[in-house]
Amino acid sequence: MNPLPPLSQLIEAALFASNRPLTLDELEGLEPEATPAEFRTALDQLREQYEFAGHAVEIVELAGGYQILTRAAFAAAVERAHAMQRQPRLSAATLETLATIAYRQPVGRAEIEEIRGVNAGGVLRTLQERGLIEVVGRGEGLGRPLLYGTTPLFLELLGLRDITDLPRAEELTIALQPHKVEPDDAADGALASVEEG
Amino acid sequence: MNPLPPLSQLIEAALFASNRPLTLDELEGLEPEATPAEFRTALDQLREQYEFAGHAVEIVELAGGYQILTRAAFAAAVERAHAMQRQPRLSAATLETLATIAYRQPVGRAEIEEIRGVNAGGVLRTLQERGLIEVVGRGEGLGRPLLYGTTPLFLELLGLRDITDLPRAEELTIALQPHKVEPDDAADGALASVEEG
Amino acid sequence: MTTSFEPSAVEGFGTVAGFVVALDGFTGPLDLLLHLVREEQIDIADIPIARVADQFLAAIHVLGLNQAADYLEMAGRLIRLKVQMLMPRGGDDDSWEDPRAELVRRLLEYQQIKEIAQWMSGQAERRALRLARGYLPPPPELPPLPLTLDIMDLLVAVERVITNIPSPVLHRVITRPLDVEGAVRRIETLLEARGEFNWREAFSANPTIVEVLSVLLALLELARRGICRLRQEASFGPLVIARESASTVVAAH
Repeated sequence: MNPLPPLSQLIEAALFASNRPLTLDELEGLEPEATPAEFRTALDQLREQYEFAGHAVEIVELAGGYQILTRAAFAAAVERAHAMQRQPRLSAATLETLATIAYRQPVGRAEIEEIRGVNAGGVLRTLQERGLIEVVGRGEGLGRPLLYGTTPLFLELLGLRDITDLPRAEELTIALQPHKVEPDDAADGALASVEEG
Repeated sequence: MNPLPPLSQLIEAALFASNRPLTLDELEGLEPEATPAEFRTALDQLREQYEFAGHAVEIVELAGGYQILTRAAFAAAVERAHAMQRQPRLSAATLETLATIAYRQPVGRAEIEEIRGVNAGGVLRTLQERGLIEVVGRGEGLGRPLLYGTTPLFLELLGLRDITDLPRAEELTIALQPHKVEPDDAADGALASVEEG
Repeated sequence: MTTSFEPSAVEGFGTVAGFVVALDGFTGPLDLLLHLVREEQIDIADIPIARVADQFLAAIHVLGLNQAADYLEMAGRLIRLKVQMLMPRGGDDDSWEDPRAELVRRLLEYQQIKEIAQWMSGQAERRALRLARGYLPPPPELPPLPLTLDIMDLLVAVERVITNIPSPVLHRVITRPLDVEGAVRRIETLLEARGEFNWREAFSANPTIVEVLSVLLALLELARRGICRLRQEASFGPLVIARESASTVVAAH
């Protein structure tokens, strides 16, 4: 295998210095002379180098960008050596709220609360402060409620390239049925048919 | 060059994921079966691999341990990566605190925390460092708390002439208050409201 | 790591809503309801409302959730449904709208969310096995990037804050200013009239703590000024308040 070409070296240095994925756009700033195609080739060369030389790290496409991560097989040993700390797991309530937002985005607080049957204020705040969701717009209707959507960090957390990596509705045991919730009359049960959609 | 042996892979994964140099002792925790001599050999193999394949990173002995660092020649690329990661936008938490101060100024930390329901220390510092808020006086009462207000830079960024140009100032200033506790026993007369900030 | 979460101060705030999750493993009334339906192996489209409603009420009582608003609201819905199911259907069966339909729809929808949440949890676990770069070199000293800030961001933030203003906690201390002045006047009147009296007589029949404290402070203040003398006949015995003559001011200290 040939030594890494300069552009691959630059990319490696930048990816090593980052703890989040860098997009191709961002990487292109490293060398204004090089074309996007050259960058792609350089990235491939780096990827192949890691693979052929049997490195413990690899280049992963994540949240619309590229990041160097260790291969999953080494996590246990690294953890055993106390070289890293495990992240706290997300609570069930947090995951359910994230799931609701991921599939319904853009979605307002009233609809999230209707779907989960509980007050969502605290969880929404936590998710926002953690940078996993953000306000993406405002809804119609009374008070023009804030609408939430997921962020790139959400994709990173789950290791997804983009939002289409989420299982599609048809793949779920029960298909998702989009419907509109009127914030107020939901409680009094305007009866909706289960068959619709 | 041969592919990296398993012990070198383990070392690479651990050094990559660790946020500090790891001592030989710590590295030995990765594989209890291996001897210190074997670890030293594995480390050398990793070092050589980086060198011969022309990687942008190298293994450095530091503070009694080992660490993977970017070679000095790529400092510029590292700086660029850093610049890419610096968020020109304020986080949701920071923005919320800034908004609270903008509409409630002059306002002390206690009131901000009461309104937002979370500790504000770190965010206040960030906002001060970014030149968006400043101490504008001291409040009455216990400890004469520092009061914060927005700076001319804040107005400049928003393109406002002065603070009264903030949209919906009156309405939002009133809405932006901690919920008051209703006195539970109105009959006993001696109760005063918690109001007046 | 990329996804490392700083333990945020929000956690403490979140526990108000989150205690439900932590204490009993149910994330909300729908979760509990789904659990009951599954446990009984009931057809979700044909829930025996009367039975499930009773079980739900019993469960929230046992779990101590009968104070939680979200659970109470669901309990209310179930009871209403139970009543609706008992009402005569009237007319032909075809036009009858099953009052349970909305609940069934919500349960199915919630079941999906749980399924997705579970998938996401597994995905996050798999992702967590892949470690990102742990060491990041200290950032270079660069002039700060020009900040982008616009008025829409700010307005959205304000309204988010307003929506999320926490409700006051139950044990919040309510400022009830002591009325020392009033107590002083009352005691002075008593001293004028009686010369000596038991301290219990200085307050109303059912005094509040605030009132007791006010009187106590007033007494200490009057004693300091040499206007009255405080005497206690026995330890823990009642306090006797006596008028002080101007000549013995010093002794009052």
